[in-house]
Amino acid sequence: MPATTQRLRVPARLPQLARVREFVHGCALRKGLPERETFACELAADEAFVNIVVHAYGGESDRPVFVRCRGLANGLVISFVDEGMAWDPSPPSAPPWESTQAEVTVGGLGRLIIHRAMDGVRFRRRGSRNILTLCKFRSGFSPAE
Amino acid sequence: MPATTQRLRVPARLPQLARVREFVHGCALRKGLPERETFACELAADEAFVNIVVHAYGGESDRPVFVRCRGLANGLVISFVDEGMAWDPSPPSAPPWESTQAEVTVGGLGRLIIHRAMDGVRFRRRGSRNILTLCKFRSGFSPAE
Amino acid sequence: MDVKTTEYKRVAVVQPVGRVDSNTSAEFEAELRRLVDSGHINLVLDLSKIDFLSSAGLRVIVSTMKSTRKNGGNICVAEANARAAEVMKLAGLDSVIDMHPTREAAIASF
Amino acid sequence: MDVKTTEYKRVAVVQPVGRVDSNTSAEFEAELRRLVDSGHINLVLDLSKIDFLSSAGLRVIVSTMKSTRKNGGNICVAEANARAAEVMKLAGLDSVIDMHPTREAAIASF
Ligand SMILES: Nc1ncnc2c1ncn2[C@@H]1O[C@H](COP(=O)(O)OP(=O)(O)O)[C@@H](O)[C@H]1O
Ligand SMILES: Nc1ncnc2c1ncn2[C@@H]1O[C@H](COP(=O)(O)OP(=O)(O)O)[C@@H](O)[C@H]1O
Repeated sequence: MPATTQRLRVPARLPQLARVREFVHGCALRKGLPERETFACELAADEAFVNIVVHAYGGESDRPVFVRCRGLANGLVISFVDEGMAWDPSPPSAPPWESTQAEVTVGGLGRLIIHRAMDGVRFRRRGSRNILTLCKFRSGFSPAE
Repeated sequence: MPATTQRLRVPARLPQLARVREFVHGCALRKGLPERETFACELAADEAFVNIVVHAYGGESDRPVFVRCRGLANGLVISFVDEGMAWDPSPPSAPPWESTQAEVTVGGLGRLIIHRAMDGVRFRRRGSRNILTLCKFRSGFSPAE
Repeated sequence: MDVKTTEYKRVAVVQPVGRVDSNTSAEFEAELRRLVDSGHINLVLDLSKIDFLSSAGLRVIVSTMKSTRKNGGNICVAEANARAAEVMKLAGLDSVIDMHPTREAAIASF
Repeated sequence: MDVKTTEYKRVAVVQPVGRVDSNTSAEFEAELRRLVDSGHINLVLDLSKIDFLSSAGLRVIVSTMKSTRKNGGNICVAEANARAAEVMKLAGLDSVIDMHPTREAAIASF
């Protein structure tokens, strides 16, 4: 099937968040994802971008974040590429407030949301780059491995 | 000026209340009274009718209550006539809850409302009949003595 | 007349809909008494849907006010429409019972 | 993002309007901190006008929840729209913070 691909390159700055979300929003809508799945993609993209700025680049800078959306027959693949330090996108096993620790902390919340909002999350380090690939399928479909 | 007069006769029963109010409502509207003055007339008519049933006739019965509405150039005169015992329509000087008495009572409330809602209230005993005359002027006009 | 009640743990909101007059005030009174008897000490009267309110309704309100205050609570009014506000004012009850612009302001006042 | 606050004597209702994300959560946090610092121990978050809510907003909510509880009060949510409810649920926060269908139910819960 012919895959439509859209690309965006933005500097690693938080004011770019709205632009990243709007890009993903447009791609998801064009792919025909319903409102709820579209919102899930925006949410995961927001969290991913913030993690890249904060964890991969260690703070705001003009270094690049590449976003690519590729339509699948039944969903959307969103990938984020950055040139920063490797970061750990694996989720905590439970929300921090369900932790048995006396002091409830809030670390890991973004990663938890990414994993729960999306149907598939894959992180790779290739050379000096981080590649985070997220996919979301239309309701009723599950990821074709 | 030609005075339009409308009449209603109803038995002294509380379920007639809505009919009495509607009659007065219609007369006030036809006379061109604004919403607020019209409501004041309905309110006073309600309290007057209840007082006639309860105080003049000592309870519900099929005895008659006559209501008459007469248009004035700048307002409406509503009269209630009944064949019951004389009753005192004079108002308490203040609402019962503004009383200095330890135990707040609620007697006299209907009469207080009649006097405050209307611009003029007149009570007469003629033979075996009570005649209560209420008048309401359009905002901005005061009673022509 | 119909009475719509919303019971929360710490307060109940009572909304009489239609005409509260000498014919219907007994129903209104019964519902308020039920709430007081079931342990509600704080009541909000939502008077936004009142088509008519006479002294018969005010007597019920005043007697309920006394019950709630005796129990350590209170009653207040929310969203009184023009007619209800006019009657409350004519009778001077607006100086005895707090009148709030919204249900939430009334609930938050306890 | 804009924050509309209604302060009552016993509770304050905070309504963030628009997007609460990493760019704007500081404003949201400042308003909640102002309320806590001015003595409000009970807060209602009206999430009906949220266009976007990310973990940055949730962190503010959780930290405010801890402050209010430490002061003997609490925080709860009212009228969460679909997006806000989805994020609260994804994060599991809906099992930690009470979610009420209306502002008045939220206010009445304290
Ligand atoms: N938004 C983008 N803009 C430019 N290049 C991108 C973008 N996203 C990904 N790439 C490039 O594509 C490569 C592979 O990315 P990935 O999303 O994993 O796709 P693939 O499925 O081809 O592995 C990355 O190394 C990166 O150089
Ligand atoms: N609704 C009515 N139906 C029939 N007769 C009425 C009605 N209202 C008043 N009347 C009669 O008119 C007489 C005078 O009533 P009132 O209202 O005082 O008018 P007036 O200005 O003529 O004195 C009463 O004694 C009564 O018999």
